[in-house]
Amino acid sequence: MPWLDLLLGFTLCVTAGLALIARDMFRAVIMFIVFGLLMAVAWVRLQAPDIALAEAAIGAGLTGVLLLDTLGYLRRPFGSRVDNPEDRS
Amino acid sequence: MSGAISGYLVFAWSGVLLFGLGLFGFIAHRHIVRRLLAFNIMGSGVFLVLVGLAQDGRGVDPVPHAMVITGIVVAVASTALALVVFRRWYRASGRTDLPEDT
Amino acid sequence: MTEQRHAVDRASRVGVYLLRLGILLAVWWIVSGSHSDWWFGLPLAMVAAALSLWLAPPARFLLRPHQIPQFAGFFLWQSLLAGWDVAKRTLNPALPLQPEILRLPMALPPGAPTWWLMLTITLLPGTLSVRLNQQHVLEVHCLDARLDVAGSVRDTEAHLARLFGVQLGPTEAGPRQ
Amino acid sequence: MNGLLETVALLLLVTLVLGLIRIWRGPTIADRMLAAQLFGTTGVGLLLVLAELQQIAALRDVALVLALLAVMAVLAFVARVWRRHPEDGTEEDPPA
Amino acid sequence: MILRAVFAGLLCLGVTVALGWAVLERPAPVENLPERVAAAMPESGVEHPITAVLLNFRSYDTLLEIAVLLLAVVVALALREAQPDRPEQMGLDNPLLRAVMAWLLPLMLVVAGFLLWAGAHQPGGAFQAGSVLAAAGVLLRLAGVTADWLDNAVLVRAGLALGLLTFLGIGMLVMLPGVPFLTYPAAHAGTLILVIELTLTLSIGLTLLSLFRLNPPYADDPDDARAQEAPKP
Amino acid sequence: MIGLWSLPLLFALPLALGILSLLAAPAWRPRLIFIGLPLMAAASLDTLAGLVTAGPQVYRLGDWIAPLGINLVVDGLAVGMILMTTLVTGLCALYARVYLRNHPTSTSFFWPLLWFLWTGMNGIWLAEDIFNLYVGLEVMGLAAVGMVALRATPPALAAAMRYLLAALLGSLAYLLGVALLYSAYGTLSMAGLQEAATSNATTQVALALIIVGLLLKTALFPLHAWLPPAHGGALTPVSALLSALVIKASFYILLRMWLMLGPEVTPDFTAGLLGVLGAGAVFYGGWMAWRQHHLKQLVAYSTVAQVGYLFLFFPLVTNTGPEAARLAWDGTLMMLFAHALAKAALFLSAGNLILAVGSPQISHLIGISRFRPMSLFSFGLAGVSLMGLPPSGGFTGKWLLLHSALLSGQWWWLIVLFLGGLLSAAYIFKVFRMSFREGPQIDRSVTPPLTLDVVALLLAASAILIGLTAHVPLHWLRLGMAFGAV
Amino acid sequence: MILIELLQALLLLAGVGFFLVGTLGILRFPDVYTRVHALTKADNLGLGLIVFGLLLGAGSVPVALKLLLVWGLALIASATAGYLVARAARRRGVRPWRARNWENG
Repeated sequence: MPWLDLLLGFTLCVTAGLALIARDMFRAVIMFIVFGLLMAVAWVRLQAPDIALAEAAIGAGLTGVLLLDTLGYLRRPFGSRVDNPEDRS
Repeated sequence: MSGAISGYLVFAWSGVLLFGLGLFGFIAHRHIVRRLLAFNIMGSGVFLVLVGLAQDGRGVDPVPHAMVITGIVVAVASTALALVVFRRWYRASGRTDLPEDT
Repeated sequence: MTEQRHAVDRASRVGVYLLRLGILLAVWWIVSGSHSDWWFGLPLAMVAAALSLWLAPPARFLLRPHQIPQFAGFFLWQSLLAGWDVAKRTLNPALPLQPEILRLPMALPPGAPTWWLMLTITLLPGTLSVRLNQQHVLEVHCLDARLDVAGSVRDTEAHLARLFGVQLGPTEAGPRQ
Repeated sequence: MNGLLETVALLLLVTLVLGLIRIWRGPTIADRMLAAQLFGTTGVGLLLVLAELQQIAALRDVALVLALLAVMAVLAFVARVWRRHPEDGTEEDPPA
Repeated sequence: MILRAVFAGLLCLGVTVALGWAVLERPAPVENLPERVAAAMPESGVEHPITAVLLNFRSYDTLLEIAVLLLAVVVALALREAQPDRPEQMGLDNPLLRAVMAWLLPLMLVVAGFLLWAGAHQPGGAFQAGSVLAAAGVLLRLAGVTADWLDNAVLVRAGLALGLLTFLGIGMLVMLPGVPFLTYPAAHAGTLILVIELTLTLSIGLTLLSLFRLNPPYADDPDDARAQEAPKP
Repeated sequence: MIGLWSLPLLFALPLALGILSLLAAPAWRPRLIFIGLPLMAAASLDTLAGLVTAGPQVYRLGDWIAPLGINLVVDGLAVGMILMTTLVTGLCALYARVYLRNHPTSTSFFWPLLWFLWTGMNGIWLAEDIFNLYVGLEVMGLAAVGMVALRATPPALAAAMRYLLAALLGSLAYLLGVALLYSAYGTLSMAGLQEAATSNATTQVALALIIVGLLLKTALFPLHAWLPPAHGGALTPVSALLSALVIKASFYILLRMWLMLGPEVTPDFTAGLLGVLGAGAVFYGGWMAWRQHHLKQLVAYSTVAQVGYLFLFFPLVTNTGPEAARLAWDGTLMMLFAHALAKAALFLSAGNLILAVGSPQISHLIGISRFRPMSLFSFGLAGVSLMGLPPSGGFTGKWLLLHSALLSGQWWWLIVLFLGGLLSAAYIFKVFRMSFREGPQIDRSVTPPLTLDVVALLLAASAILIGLTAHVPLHWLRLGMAFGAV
Repeated sequence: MILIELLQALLLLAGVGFFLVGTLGILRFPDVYTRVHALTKADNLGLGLIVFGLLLGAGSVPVALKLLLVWGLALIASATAGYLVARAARRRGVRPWRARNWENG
């Protein structure tokens, strides 16, 4: 059994799902960037280095930056209630 | 479908799931950026199906690879265009979703 | 007078340009592998070298090639220690951390040596450069204040000074917490 | 050798999955960003191992591109997202 | 809202199941396109099958794809002109960052060039090279380095159009002997494809960068540019 | 080989002009049409001449044979669409040149977008490769979205956003269908698929995805929500182009897909379902159009309704006799062409009326009949075709469909045709009633430039004319492989 | 030969181990600054060990140098990223976490 591929496919679905259900926008975008990175690895497993190159530059790079830039534009108080776990209690 | 599952087919199945998940996100969410994320995830799912299915049992096929590269370019262009329009819309209206979508 | 200086400047620019061109050609050779085409690589490296010159005009500091192996050895050993240190702390159930932010005046001259220092100490055991202010004082976050952080930073500074062939400036001894 | 490489690749992927927890838990956005940066480095390692495993030299180029662009997301984050409110000067992430 | 989620869930479940069914029941294809590609490779002018498909066998798709990319920029330009913006927000003007960029960017340029050159015989090509180029530009902006020529609208537009115009021009020029559009003569196919790829790389890089730049930016955070490395009281 | 030069010009020329007009100074952008329009007209007519003299042709791009390379197909249907595109786009361009003078310079980006749109549409009409169709759809779709957003007002931006999301979803569904088809048959060429395709789950799911994706882009009844804001809110020439041509592109692909695969591989109820949805669109669209208070919204909802008629094609050609199928083919295409011309005319004349009274509200049209008889006349002429009154193109189309329905025994579609006509009459007369009513005196009616009125009148007159001379275009349209079965 | 393979295996596994440690560190460490430590140190050592492990099996000099180049770039990237995040955190006034028994506060 191709365990590596199975785990990769599973992780892809998990990151995609998390990116979609995250309530915090920033969390969703970071999950999406990670998803892009995993897609690049998936293309490698599919013997498609050309697509992996494109995905690495685009999916994990430019699209992520565009989305982050948009988040900065939205200027919302992004999640994160505390900076210091000490203060959490 | 006999014998062991090939690695390619695993990704085709992941692609199917990704498309389903993305479709759910695309319909269920109202925030435009989230819908764009969902769109991109759906797109990735389609690309995985395209390459994974075509290669299953037949080996590497350059034609879907080229198609996926084209598809990625189109997806990037669409996403970027959508973000441009979205930012204008956000600046003009202060909303992150579309008006009738409440 | 000014013309003369100009000429000197230009000569040094050409020198720096050629140096960077050489480095970039080496990179081209590394990247493109066994069957590299020089007719494509050379113009490309020339453009890239010009870009590099535009981004970073010739600096006063040059690496001394013969010092590189020694510095590399120091760096590799220290990063091994750094990884080991973090691993020990992570795997210890008690999580023995006593973080602190220290302020260390820099002895290295401003410019490339300082940048190298800031990047290097971030990779070295227990230290992380946080901020450099206009008085040339570096804020360092350390993982465990019980270690001799200032000492190891000074050590790194000495190594870098040798690498760049510069004199260390005067600093007050010890951290100024 | 291939068995070893495959194990290494699998373990690296497991590491990635563990890293997902930090992205999900946060608690600050900077932590999420750091975990994503970690993903980048691990991904580079994974690609290099896969290049050896699958005998595709071009995968090293993919790793190279990934390493070159690794700093971009963090930079975009620091420069564009994690900043003060321009209007009132308040922090977006108040320390509790 | 809940109704909407339930509806979406059911729909997606249905679609996924249908897709799964389609995947399971799929017949084995008769046509073998990879074989045809392999057979036609000697006439394509390049050694890498994907580049051959993208820029020779199915180059018409690529031509239209570049048009899509350009279109996005046209819309961004139009919207920008419709609502003029405050000065563009640059990035983080940090000296260390600049020093790192000064080393990183020439490397990126070399790697982009390599990807372009590699496209002829191994993975790589205009689009990948263009994306790396664009990423270099984005990094430059995020590191707060200004490039005056990017504010020169005419120059930028010429750069945007260059790739597509060259592609189109070559596609039309080769028709002179009386062959269909985009039929490269086998002897010169390699050179023509390289010229197309070279110009496409520049245009794609500039296009992607423009898509990043033309998003309406917010005005400078005064606190960001000036107080960079000032000591904290 | 026909049109060796003129055929690639059909998409290469607008692409080149699009780039040039992007490079040109804003003032020069509209002037490019004086080079472009004659050339495009010549290329289109040359293609028609080639078709008529040499019959249908296949053009092999890059000189590669089909599954490897991309083929273009030149048959009656494709050439018909090309000619209609040239006519409508050309007239809309003339209209826009005058219309946009009073708009901010940022709207001069209309011109590059127009040329790109034209490239995309001609690319679609000629395409024979299903992936190439996807790329063509994207070119056209993004250009259309850009045109909607051109106004940059909040409603326009929201409409553009909604349109974009719908278009993207539609394209992805289409692309997934293409992926499934490729995995099952290993080819992207329509001819190859037609040969190889068999009825099995993969083909059915793929076709279902393709159909749903295209329905979304065509804005058939339950999937129409994006259309009224986009078409009703855009600049007038943009509305005309979108309603007349752009939604026809996805219908056109659907038509070709159906003729290629549909009846053989889909379950029997599919065609009926499409017909029912079409009927729903006719009723719902007509009803909603009648309820609108904004003139352009009314016209936009009228598009939702009129699209419905086109979908009667599917039940009428599936499992019916050859004569009924031929009539349905003729009727549907006649409806398509008549609607394209009439809807463009309706939008343009509505735009003229809005210019005249300075308000988009229908209630503000009171008494306009005395000031702007010509605009109102074009509006009415186009309305005649939409209602399906003789001697318009709409009438001919409906008449042919009616015969086809009777011949195939599916009499229930007659109700749709009849009630649809009544609803169209209701909303057209709603506008007329208002304009002929004598209300409080308006004396500040603006006189729009003559060109605007002339262009609208020309289009409206063509919608009538095409009904009178229907047999000529219908003969050309039957040329070729598209409907070889009949 | 067998010795080299053994060494390679050792290096690769150690590399993975450090990646795991780095990830655990990011999970366990209490605040942004300490997590940057985990990120920059353990991970780069992990990547370094993997690179050296692969280096032993690299067929040619350019390949070996390319591996080193990738590692160098990753080093620069994570050092820069770590510095940027730490600096931004400091400028925003994020206070470093302190151990409870640390009385010098």
